[in-house]
Amino acid sequence: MRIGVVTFPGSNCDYDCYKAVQEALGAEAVFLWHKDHDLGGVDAVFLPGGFSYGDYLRAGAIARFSPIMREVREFAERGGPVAGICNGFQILCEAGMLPGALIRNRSLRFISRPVHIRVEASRPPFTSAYREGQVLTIPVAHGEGCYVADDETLDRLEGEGLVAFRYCDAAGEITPEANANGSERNIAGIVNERGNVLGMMPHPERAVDPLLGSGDGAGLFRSLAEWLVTA
Amino acid sequence: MSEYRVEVRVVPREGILDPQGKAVAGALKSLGFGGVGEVHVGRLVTLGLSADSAEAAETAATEMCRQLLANPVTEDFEVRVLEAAGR
Amino acid sequence: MSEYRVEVRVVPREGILDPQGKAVAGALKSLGFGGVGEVHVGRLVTLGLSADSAEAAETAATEMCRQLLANPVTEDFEVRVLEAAGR
Amino acid sequence: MSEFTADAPLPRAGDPAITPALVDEHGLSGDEYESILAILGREPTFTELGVFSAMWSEHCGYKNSKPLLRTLPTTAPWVLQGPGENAGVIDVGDGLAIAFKVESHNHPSAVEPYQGAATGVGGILRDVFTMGARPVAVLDSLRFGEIDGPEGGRVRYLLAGVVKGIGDYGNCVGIPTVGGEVYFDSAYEGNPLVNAMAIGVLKKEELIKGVAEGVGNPIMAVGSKTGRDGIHGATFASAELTEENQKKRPQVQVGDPFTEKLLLEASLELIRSGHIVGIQDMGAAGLVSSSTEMAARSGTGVDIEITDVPVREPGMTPYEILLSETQERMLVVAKRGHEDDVRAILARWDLDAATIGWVTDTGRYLVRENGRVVVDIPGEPLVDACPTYTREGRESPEIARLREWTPAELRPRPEEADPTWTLRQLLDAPTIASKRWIYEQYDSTVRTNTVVGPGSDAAVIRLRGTRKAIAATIDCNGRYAYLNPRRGGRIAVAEAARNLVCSGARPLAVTDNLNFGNPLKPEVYHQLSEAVRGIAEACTVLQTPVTGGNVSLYNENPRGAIYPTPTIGMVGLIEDVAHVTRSHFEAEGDVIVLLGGNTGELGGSEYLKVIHGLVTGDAPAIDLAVEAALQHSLLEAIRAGLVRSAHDCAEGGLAVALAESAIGGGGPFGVEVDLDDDLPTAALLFGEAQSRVAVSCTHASVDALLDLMRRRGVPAARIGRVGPAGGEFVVRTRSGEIRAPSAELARIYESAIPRRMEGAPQAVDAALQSEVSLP
Ligand SMILES: Nc1ncnc2c1ncn2[C@@H]1O[C@H](COP(=O)(O)OP(=O)(O)O)[C@@H](O)[C@H]1O
Ligand SMILES: [Mg+2]
Repeated sequence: MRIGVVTFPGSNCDYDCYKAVQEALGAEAVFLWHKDHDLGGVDAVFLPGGFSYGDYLRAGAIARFSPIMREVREFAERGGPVAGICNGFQILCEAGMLPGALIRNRSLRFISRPVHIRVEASRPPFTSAYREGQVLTIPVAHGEGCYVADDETLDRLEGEGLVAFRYCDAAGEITPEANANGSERNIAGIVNERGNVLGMMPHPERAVDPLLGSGDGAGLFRSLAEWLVTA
Repeated sequence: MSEYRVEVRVVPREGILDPQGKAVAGALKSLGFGGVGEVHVGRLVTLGLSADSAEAAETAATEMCRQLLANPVTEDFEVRVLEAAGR
Repeated sequence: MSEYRVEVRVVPREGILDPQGKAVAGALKSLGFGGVGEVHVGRLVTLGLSADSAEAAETAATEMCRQLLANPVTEDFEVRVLEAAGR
Repeated sequence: MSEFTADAPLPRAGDPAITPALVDEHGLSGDEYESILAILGREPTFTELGVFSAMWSEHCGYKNSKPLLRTLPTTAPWVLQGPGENAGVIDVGDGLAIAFKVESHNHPSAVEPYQGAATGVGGILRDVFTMGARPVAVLDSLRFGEIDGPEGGRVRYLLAGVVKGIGDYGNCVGIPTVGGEVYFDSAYEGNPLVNAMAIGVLKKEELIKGVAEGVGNPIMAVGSKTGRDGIHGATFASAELTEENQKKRPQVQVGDPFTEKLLLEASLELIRSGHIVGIQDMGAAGLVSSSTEMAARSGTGVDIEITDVPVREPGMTPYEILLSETQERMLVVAKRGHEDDVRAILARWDLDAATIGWVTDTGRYLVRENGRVVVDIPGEPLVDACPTYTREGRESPEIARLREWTPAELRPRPEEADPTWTLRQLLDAPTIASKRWIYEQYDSTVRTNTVVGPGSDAAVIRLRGTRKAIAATIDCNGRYAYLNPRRGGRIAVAEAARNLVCSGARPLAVTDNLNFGNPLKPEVYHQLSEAVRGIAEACTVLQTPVTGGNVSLYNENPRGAIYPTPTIGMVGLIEDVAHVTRSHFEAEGDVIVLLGGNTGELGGSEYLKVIHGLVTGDAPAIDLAVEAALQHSLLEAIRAGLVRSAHDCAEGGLAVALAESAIGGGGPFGVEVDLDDDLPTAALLFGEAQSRVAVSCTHASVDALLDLMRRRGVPAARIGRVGPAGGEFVVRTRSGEIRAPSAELARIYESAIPRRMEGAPQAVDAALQSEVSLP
């Protein structure tokens, strides 16, 4: 099992992701450079958090043109698992690989804190190790994480069970107070129709070691590991 | 080839959440400004562009918006080619 | 009292580093757009404003820029009052 | 390598003539100008005058503070690099070392809070990674005017702008901001303080210095192109903030954290590559100070061709290029013949490098413009002959009088009959209240090493691949230093160390930021010299040498000097992450033990300020031997596993400390405490006596804990127990009682700053105006 972690100029969670893959997924992790033209035969790809190209103009707007993104798109079209975390989610939306967009938090402030998210769909390759309705504690750290899309898109995402995570309170209730960044319908993460492309704002790679406050993110990496051995 | 100053106006699409616009409206009211209605905060991109004609410049800039300067999901844009920047 | 649409353009002051403009210029070039010169990214604030006259609207908007919409240290601004928004 | 020419530089066309007025404008005294003439043996050119004025400014030359700084203890077996380098470095074992330093950006932040604070973080990060260390944490120490005061609007704008500036920069570069402090007091109106501290980790063998060694080695400019940013920023930072230069508004420096991130990665790669011999940030006074300091450290000279420096704007003069403070630039001395390897590494990160000169053996600071010499100064005197002054110090009699105040003079307010009311007032005071609104704008968990982030006594960062962690804090109570500078200096050090020990760490070393007023005023110089004396005394007793720091003088507003504010940043080592301890209660039924003795002191307390509008009395007494005993014993107890939580008593005294311990963590917990000291209730509950820590422990370990303290001669008293989550907060004295639902106290503590900031137009203002230049 080899897992690729893409480094864009300005990525700053690439190393965290790399370590999480080794520690929580127990797989070989390799860095993929944004200028690369192949994925070096990896079995899954992570687009990590950070501020690619400074997030200038719009988060993820410039990164999506990196040479590596063509490979990532084709890999995803062949059904390969691709997860975008935080800035990675923003890049996937900008690249049109996931619907909708991430705009400035309603508070206009950057938010950094552990939040509760509810698992909305337990499915491979990324969330099968979780129970549906399970409440996770995972840190968020972003200034542009407010998920928006037009109503049909939102209805379709919900109708087809493509919402992966929602912001919730400790009891798992979906409330406005629990909606960390003001996202439409408390959406914290979504997948594409095939389910092999995931985008989420919270940082599972920061929640794989209880010493740092929570181990709830490990399930995402375990799900992927299971899927890769059976696939 | 002549030099043009092109101005690209990118504004949040009608009906899409505009947290900045909302916040600014609120702030203006609490600063005591009366008669303030809808407020929207967008982006203004100005660029120097050398092209064969104003039309060519406009076509290029429009393509830049499609590809990069505006987000098709959340933003509308408008391109204006200004008088050839004297150079 | 009539309704005006006011447009406020805020741009980084001449000579001040504009990292965002730099990044966008770079991106446009690497996308293969030719002839791109200086790029600057500013803010475009549009607001509905009811005032007695276009002059009054302009005065108010200018004051809004001073107090809120523009940074006196790093930015320049320009206020334009557009045709009374038909309402 | 270009030939060395001997002919003296001629003035350039368009250079102003050197007049006394011009010399004065450059902040140089008549005597200083005389020594310049002596050093050169001729009149300086305009460019040379600029060079001297930058190098001999307070900021670079430490004119007024050097003699005092020499009195600080700076050595210990674990100190690898003391003051004088870009950052101090200490050994933490396992082949690892910690580089850390604090820097102020007070004046730039007063003019443009967002950019001022952002570029402050950028500068301190560069100081750390130019030592070969990867930055792992940032802390910030902030001072503003009264948020509720007449200047409240400006204060909100400054607070929102500074916090967003620090956040946007650190968040983008990807370094967690894990701790800090904020005080609000009218003394800082018009002159906020913004101090930022950065900490980095390196392998001992990868330590590199800012040196220009090896005659013939190329000097390369790396990173952003040079523009006209903040020209004379360094001298500006050393001049009083008057209405005048408020209006003058020197070009503010704009931060580009994205370029900084690229520089960070490229620099660390360069340092490991072995292609370079030295590297330094082009910080204050840009190219001049970096090149002269690098040469001075290695006793070499430099020969720079100014037209080879990549510039952002046309028509820049040598004067402007030398003094520009454009951010995100580094000066690198490469190994001769390795320029292309250096360029290759930088190109990978989309950065350019230009060879702008050479290291020479002439010891001279030589700058050319198209080969023609425009600056030719002997390097050694330029750096070391900077005149230093021991000014006259005299305490202001008013302050001496304030110290004579005693609690006996106090007229209690009727509401104080119920100390619960008093506690509510204090928990709602911005200086005491939760800083969550601030630190939640900082990414505190990126890099996945943050064991304890903001919200406890000190931050804790694990050292991957070991059982160890480092703890860090930054502290200073300027009001104490105002009332009694020597005690204030001692207490700042003692509180910082106490915060580290409460977290399970052994304090190792200090970086200090001396924020003071105009040193030419005898009462200010008195504060400076006395505070430094206090710091030196405490650092000696607590064995925490000073490895570096920063001096920021002329912090004055039209109404006078700020409180003397000697901010102390401190780093400590946790031998085993199992020892990590937090300030919050952890479980119902745990026993609460107070270490240290209560006194009747009220002087300089937050209580006097908030409840009575008084800043008076003497700062709390502090016995450094007692403090040391407390800290050693507490650390011993923590390592023995006897302690569940530990929180030092600081602003607001024992009652606030207990409330903070109850509110945080899994709580809010109820509390059941009885205090039978024979002291007035207000003094007992809210007095700020030093050397006290409120700890909690299990029933099983309380006897062992008390016994250990008895053997160590540390006063320790069992004062109560932790109640159920959501329970009542009850603290009884002989004559009074605090009683309130802990949830209500938590609400007051948590909402104090948000309710003052939410929807405040100034907050929106700050949020907006960053849009143009930063994400
Ligand atoms: N400006 C700030 N940035 C980050 N964290 C902060 C800031 N101000 C306060 N904090 C955090 O809030 C907590 C309380 O701060 P403080 O009252 O100074 O604690 P103490 O009195 O124990 O030093 C600490 O964990 C501190 O790190
Ligand atoms: Mg403190």
